Amino acid sequence: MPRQVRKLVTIIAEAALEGMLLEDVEALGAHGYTVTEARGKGSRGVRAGSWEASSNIRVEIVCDDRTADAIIHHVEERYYRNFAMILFISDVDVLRPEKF
Amino acid sequence: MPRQVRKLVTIIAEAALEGMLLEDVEALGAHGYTVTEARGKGSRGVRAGSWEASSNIRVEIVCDDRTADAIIHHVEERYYRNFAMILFISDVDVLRPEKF
Amino acid sequence: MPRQVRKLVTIIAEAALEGMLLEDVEALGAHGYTVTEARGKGSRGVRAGSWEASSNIRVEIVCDDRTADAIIHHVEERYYRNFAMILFISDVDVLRPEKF
Amino acid sequence: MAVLDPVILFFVLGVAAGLMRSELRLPAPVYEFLSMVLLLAIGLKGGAELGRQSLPALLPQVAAVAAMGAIMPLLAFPVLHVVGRLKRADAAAIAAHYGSVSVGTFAVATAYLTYRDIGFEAYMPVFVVILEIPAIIVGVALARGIAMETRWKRMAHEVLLGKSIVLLVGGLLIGWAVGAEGLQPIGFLFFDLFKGVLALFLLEMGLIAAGQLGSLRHHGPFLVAFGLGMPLVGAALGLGLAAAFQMSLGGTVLMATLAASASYIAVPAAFRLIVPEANPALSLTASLGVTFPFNILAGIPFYHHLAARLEGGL
Amino acid sequence: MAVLDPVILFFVLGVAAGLMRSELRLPAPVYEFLSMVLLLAIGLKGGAELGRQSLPALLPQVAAVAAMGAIMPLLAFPVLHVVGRLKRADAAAIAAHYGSVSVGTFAVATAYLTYRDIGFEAYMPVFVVILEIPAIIVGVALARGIAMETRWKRMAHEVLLGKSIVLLVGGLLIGWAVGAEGLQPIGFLFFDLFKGVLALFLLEMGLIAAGQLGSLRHHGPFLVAFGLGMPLVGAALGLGLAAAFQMSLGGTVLMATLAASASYIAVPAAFRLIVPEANPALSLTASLGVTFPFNILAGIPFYHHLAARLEGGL
Amino acid sequence: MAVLDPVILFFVLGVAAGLMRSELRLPAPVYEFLSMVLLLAIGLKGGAELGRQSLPALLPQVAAVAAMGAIMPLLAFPVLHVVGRLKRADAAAIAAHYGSVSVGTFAVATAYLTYRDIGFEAYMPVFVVILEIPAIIVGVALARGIAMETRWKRMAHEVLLGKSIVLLVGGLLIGWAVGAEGLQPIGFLFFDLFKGVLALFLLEMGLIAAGQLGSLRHHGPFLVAFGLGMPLVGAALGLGLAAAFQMSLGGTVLMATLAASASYIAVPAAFRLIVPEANPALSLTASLGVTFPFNILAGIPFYHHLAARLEGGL
Ligand SMILES: Nc1ncnc2c1ncn2[C@@H]1O[C@H](COP(=O)(O)O)[C@@H](O)[C@H]1O
Ligand SMILES: Nc1ncnc2c1ncn2[C@@H]1O[C@H](COP(=O)(O)O)[C@@H](O)[C@H]1O
Ligand SMILES: Nc1ncnc2c1ncn2[C@@H]1O[C@H](COP(=O)(O)O)[C@@H](O)[C@H]1O
Ligand code: NA
Ligand code: NA
Ligand code: NA
Repeated sequence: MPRQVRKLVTIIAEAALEGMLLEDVEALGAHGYTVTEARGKGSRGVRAGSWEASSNIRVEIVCDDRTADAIIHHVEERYYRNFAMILFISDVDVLRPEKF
Repeated sequence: MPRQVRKLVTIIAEAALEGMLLEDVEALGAHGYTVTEARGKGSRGVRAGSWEASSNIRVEIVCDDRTADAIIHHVEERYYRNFAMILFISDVDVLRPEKF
Repeated sequence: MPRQVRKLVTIIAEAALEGMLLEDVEALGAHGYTVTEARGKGSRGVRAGSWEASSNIRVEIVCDDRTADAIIHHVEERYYRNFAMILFISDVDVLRPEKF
Repeated sequence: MAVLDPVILFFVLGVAAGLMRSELRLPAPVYEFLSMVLLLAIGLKGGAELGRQSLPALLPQVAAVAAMGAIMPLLAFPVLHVVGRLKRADAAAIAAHYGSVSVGTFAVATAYLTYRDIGFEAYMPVFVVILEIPAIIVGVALARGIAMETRWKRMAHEVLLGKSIVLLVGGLLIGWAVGAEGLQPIGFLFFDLFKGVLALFLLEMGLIAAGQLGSLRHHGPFLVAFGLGMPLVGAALGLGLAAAFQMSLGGTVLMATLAASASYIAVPAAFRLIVPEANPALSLTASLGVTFPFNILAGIPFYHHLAARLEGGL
Repeated sequence: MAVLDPVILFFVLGVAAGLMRSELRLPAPVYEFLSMVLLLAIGLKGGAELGRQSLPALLPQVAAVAAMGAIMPLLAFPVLHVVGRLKRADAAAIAAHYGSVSVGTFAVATAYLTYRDIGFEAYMPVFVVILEIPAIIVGVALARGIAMETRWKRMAHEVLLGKSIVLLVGGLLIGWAVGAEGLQPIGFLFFDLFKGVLALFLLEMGLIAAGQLGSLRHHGPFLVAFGLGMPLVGAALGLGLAAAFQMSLGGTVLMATLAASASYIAVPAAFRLIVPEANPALSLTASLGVTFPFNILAGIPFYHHLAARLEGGL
Repeated sequence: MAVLDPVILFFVLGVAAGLMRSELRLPAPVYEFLSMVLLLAIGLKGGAELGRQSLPALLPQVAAVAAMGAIMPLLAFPVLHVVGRLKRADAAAIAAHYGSVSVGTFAVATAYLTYRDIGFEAYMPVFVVILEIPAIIVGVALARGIAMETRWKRMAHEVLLGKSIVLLVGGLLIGWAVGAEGLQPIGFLFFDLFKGVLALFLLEMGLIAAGQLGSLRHHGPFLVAFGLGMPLVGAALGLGLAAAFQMSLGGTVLMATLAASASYIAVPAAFRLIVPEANPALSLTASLGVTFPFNILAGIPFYHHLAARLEGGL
């Protein structure tokens, strides 16, 4: 199969956001997402994951450029100010470009 | 140490595949792999991770180009059609290229 | 927001290292890190994650080039010889470059 | 039923919470832990009783039960394939689910009987083990034919060494080796806590079942009809078998329940690897979304009613 | 106190281990599991008792308790906003935490009373449920005003279908449906193990509380003062209410404890999504780092002392 | 042994399932939870008994036990380094494992004795704590010499604040503070469930031990010989010490078992950070793959036999 380049958007955020964030991501056109449990430290201190209020999630979304831009823009507008989170983007090769 | 470029192959797949997939990955020449528990959503619906049949795994393999190609080809042939899964590839720098 | 390129340093290491490693990473200038639980296989055999001595952690650090180099150098010097671990580096785009 | 069985109400709570999209969920490791305790408890109890039985005397029953497990998928398959127009692999997979058993349903039925002080043949867990396997073999053969290059070896491994069989058989053997008295020191965990553990397990099962209900819409009324009808066919077979072996009232209820129940652990796991072209959403929707709730809420009392009439001389 | 309550000592052990930076921690899924058992147990016990009550007779008390939950944030808000100079959103959030309740604190208080053989109105868990909600509504209104485009619907969902409410209410309903006797088969898990489960839960609470102490330094003495003072105000209200309704000694202690306690599950979860500009570090530091330990270690015995004097005719 | 101890059979089940490559495994958080309950239970029970002892009278025994813990690695090291030709660090690490103790083995031994109604000095858990530490210090000194820039401070932190010591010591203190009667409300969890929890714990230990057996092939027969021989040396020391202090039959068995057992939690964790050049595969293979199963299956009954003969006047 021919490979094609897509965006991998990775969001690490406080677990409380999960429901809202994933709804938004889908609404913005992503065809899927993957979530893993995480903990960490950042500007808002240690988030040790020992209970809900201190847990993070790590969300990955493989999508096309346009969807990536929409997600990034939305997260920036809506969540950056008030929530513990980071977001980063990279390029990945995929085999079934129509899937993402 | 000098850095060298290797492939990072990331596979997100239903947990039932774990045993078979990892055996194959090793047989195809990978020197190692890393697994984390995951959940998510894709073309086959929500996989919430609440029990085995709905859990995903996220497998990472750092390897040379040839091994990456072998893995990608094999996964495509063998698993794409019938299993919930995605695969993507990117370039990463490593320090001990002989290790991968 | 303008995007800027930063380094994503990923370290997969035996869980026993967590405390020491994260202390070092912070001391070397990282502004944050994210940890997920992992298992895997490599040159030191299977690490199945069934109990502490056989568990891995997967640490991600988004940082500038200088910090990445410091972390890489330190890990190489201090941990490579005696610990089960791998490290790889890639470029990622971030939105709030001052954060990393 | 003079009073409601609290254990069932936990299932109802789970379904309700799931349907209302509550964020409630049992952590996956805890769910797995509770399942393990249930499987071991069932095995241990059955094994302790086995010690008191003459094993050869059980052989005919074991053979008959195994045959029943092999026959049920053969009955179900044409219905699914021809009437339901499901693809060969899907029909075979669903058929296998219904030939096999649900340990959770069995546990609820034993709790149901204990709650009503109705005794039963204590070696019934042996039949749970026996029933797990033949349906898988028949199902795979239905999907692929016998002359295939199926990976039978991997299948044997998957089925015989799957979590549930190992725990059931391990429990049986340990119970058999130490006897009822020998089990006493571990009885607090495996017997006294049994119903509490079952309650929490059913809470999560309710949440899972509610999750399956969503996919019912996609798969149409045929699956619902099959998921309600097939248990009745199974129950009839089970009642017949129990009558043939002159089992007690409780044993008859359990036999009907076993036959009426559909697997959602061992069979899906095996089919995923051996017949991966079968769509697991179909079989799990039927098994977990329709048959499990039906058996728990209505089936078991109904089989009880039937068994009582049967005993009463019809 | 003739003898020490072991349950409290587990909390102390957790705090000590946390302060000495031990690596001890309860795995997150286990902590969640223990919380679920506690919530269900409290609900079940209260529900079983409800069956024996005339519900209409309880309505005035329920209304009064709900009013108390709405009034407490109104008392706390000006103190936090004006005296403490906290931002509007932060003041509102903290106020809501203190108007609501801590189920963990309630559990410790019931253990405290049982340990001393002091009876109490067994329907108290109903008040736990009732108190969870009004403070959140008042707090959100304080933060945003009422005429806002607040997502009330999402809030209702978050609050009413949050894990703790579902388990408490679910437990109440199941307990009410089957009655005390019906609960017996699951009593080993939910009642006999209650104190052991509470002990392990408090061990982790101690570790979490110790973690919060670090952030106390940043947030200055005002939060500490508020975290110690507000429970006393709440306790006074609770004592008054209990006196008005002529509750028993134990019920009076529980009412004071409920009013004195501050939420750390339902309220933070709701505010995170509805009023995200409120800094959760502030409210959790006060609630978990100051008020929870204070109530557990000193508050409950003190409220007991006060209630005894009140009963003794002052 | 009139009857088989079910607890041991769970270990056998785990080993068998592991060797047959079953997918069975206890989720990691559950394994951790069960370990925590065991450690706390052992501590609590010992602590409750401590209250009845005159502590000064125990001091000589404590000192002797600590000395034994320091001497055992000194005996083992030359064998490992010279006879076994292991690298200095590896020899030191293994030596330290065998000087320290396995809490799991101790728990099985207490279950073994209780199962046979054999009493023992109830303060034995104190010795478990005492034995954990000296061997680590001696082992590190053997690996590095004393005049080193070893990070003693980090080591002290790792060792003294490691999970197992904190739970054991915490349990001891709580038990000592509240006494046997005070522990009663939490006794269901920590005492009644003890054997069931131990059974599940041993199931997972069996799976882990089976996993270690694979690496036995790589490390040759020397490790096996050492893993079988060193416990006997330890047991002899333990028996001698118990005789010197005129301990009861049960106490003698426990003392022999403690000395014969090898650490697999505290020591590996400490060495990983302090002497990381030691290969953990070597020490864990010996400790978990050889010595733990040996002690569980054959050692404890054998030490019982020896202790009985010793008591009987030899
Ligand atoms: N530089 C970083 N590298 C990796 N992860 C980070 C970094 N900064 C923050 N994080 C993660 O993002 C979460 C929220 O970050 P913050 O909003 O900065 O507190 C943290 O708990 C970490 O898990
Ligand atoms: N676009 C996507 N981005 C990230 N993860 C995805 C995406 N699509 C699917 N996945 C993951 O891959 C799993 C299987 O996908 P699927 O086969 O499409 O159902 C899902 O459960 C997700 O965890
Ligand atoms: N080639 C690889 N690709 C991905 N992960 C690896 C690879 N090699 C090693 N690992 C991970 O790093 C851990 C330590 O590796 P090692 O030091 O080689 O035993 C393993 O347990 C794996 O989780
Ligand atoms: Na069936
Ligand atoms: Na309050
Ligand atoms: Na020893």
